[in-house]
Amino acid sequence: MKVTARHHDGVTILELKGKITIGVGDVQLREAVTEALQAGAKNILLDLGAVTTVDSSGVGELVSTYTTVTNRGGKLKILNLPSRVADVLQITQLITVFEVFDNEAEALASF
Amino acid sequence: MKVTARHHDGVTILELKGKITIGVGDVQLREAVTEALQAGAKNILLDLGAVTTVDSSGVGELVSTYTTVTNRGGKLKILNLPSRVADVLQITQLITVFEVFDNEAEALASF
Amino acid sequence: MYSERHEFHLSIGSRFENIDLVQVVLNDTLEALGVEEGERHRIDLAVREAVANAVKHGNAQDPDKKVHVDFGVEGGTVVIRVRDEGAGFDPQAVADPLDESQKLSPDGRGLLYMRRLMDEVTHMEHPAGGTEVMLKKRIASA
Amino acid sequence: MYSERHEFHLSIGSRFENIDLVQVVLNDTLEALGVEEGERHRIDLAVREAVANAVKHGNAQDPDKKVHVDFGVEGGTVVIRVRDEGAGFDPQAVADPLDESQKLSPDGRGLLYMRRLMDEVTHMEHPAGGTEVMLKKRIASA
Ligand SMILES: Nc1ncnc2c1ncn2[C@@H]1O[C@H](COP(=O)(O)OP(=O)(O)O)[C@@H](O)[C@H]1O
Ligand SMILES: Nc1ncnc2c1ncn2[C@@H]1O[C@H](COP(=O)(O)OP(=O)(O)O)[C@@H](O)[C@H]1O
Repeated sequence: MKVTARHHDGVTILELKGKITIGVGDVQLREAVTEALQAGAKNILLDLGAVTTVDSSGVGELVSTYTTVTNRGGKLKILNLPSRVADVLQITQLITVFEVFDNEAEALASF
Repeated sequence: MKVTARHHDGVTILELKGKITIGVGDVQLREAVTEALQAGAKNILLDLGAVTTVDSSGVGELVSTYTTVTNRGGKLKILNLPSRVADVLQITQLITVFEVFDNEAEALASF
Repeated sequence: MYSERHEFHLSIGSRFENIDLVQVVLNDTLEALGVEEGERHRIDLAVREAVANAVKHGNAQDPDKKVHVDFGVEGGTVVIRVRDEGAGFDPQAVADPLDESQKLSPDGRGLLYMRRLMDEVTHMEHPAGGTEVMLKKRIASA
Repeated sequence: MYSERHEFHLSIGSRFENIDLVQVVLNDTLEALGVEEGERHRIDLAVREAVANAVKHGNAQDPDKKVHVDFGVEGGTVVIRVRDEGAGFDPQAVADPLDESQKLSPDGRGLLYMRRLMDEVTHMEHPAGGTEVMLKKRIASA
């Protein structure tokens, strides 16, 4: 997995690429989010457009990220949800937890 | 493995792509050569430029092809020899058996 | 099309990185069987969950313990067995991740994924010890 | 870099098509170990020859007989064992493919390739029967 961070209007955009899976991708996601929060980020937009596989550990990490950001008074939203990842969130009924956008400008404006 | 046949000035050019390996690629090479010979071909130019792997069965098939074509009074030559395939022919000292070209026009003119 | 001859056994050390190894062989085999990409992805995910559980819960990441993966096709059905060398567990005792109290839990979704992605999932205690999960999925003729 | 933990065991049915399965796992594992492409290709070729012989000569393509491939790293050296369930043979009795009389032979080059592509190649009779070829190659640190 590869994570690239960008900042726009007080929102930290994390672009994820590859597999969010146990032992590797999930750890990288956690590290990227921790780093962003330590750098003062409050609102985070996760761009999942280039994510190919998410397993249950990846889903767990997405949920943890959501909880952490929310508990700190920020918001976590998702930009670009590949259908395979949507299927996985659907199965565990998490699709409704996340606010999902497929247009970056709209996503940013929503925070 | 994929084989494409072309004809030019009485020479049949067989372009091979992929792996000439046991049970699959070697069989396809044999079939393509048999077909060309049955269609009346005498001289054959094997374009190996897009070949990625040749194992000992592939080498054996190249040698058989050489013998068959030569015994029928024709010539078998090679166009474009990737270094990995050259290494393999080198190990069994077959590199000197085959006439190798890296320019199609020159190869065709040599028959 | 679906010959009975597509099968392999793979044993790997208990490391998460090795899950990709299983994936690579599995994908190659399913592709040779003519299974389309979306279906391959679902089977891949289910097997990932089974192997991850074997590595994490079964073998507790003990590098000397192995995870054994068996792949076979029986009359149009893909059968994958994943066995670990752990202490076993009771799948019935596992909390339901769809329960409202579990909704935002950071874990506990693996068994559910396996069950939803495959046609049949059975956990058993292996005679040699450890847990064996059997995953079955009917594959459509290509 | 070269941890002792990169290892796998793969058993496949005696079909030539399965050689690509071995290749796919092997390549993935060597890549994870940082072995560069040219070197991976040489190891791949040697292992192909060993598995092809196991399928063809050892198991005579009997679909009920398996070829067993073990991969391990021991102190910077890749060690691959390929075992079949055949009757065994005497490698000393095999004709030298570099002999002028063999030059245009359609076969008989596999053992030579293994020996030239790897650092060490040993054939032995396995206690369980069949032939086991052990292929060794030192790999450079990435
Ligand atoms: N192979 C196994 N060996 C022992 N325990 C297991 C095994 N697989 C699953 N479990 C138990 O079942 C629980 C639920 O597994 P799962 O649904 O995959 O979620 P998670 O792995 O995220 O906890 C695990 O927390 C573990 O206690
Ligand atoms: N695993 C094996 N079991 C039985 N015989 C073998 C095995 N490997 C090699 N041989 C014997 O050694 C000979 C030489 O093998 P090799 O050099 O690979 O060439 P080829 O396979 O083209 O004949 C084979 O023809 C066969 O008789």
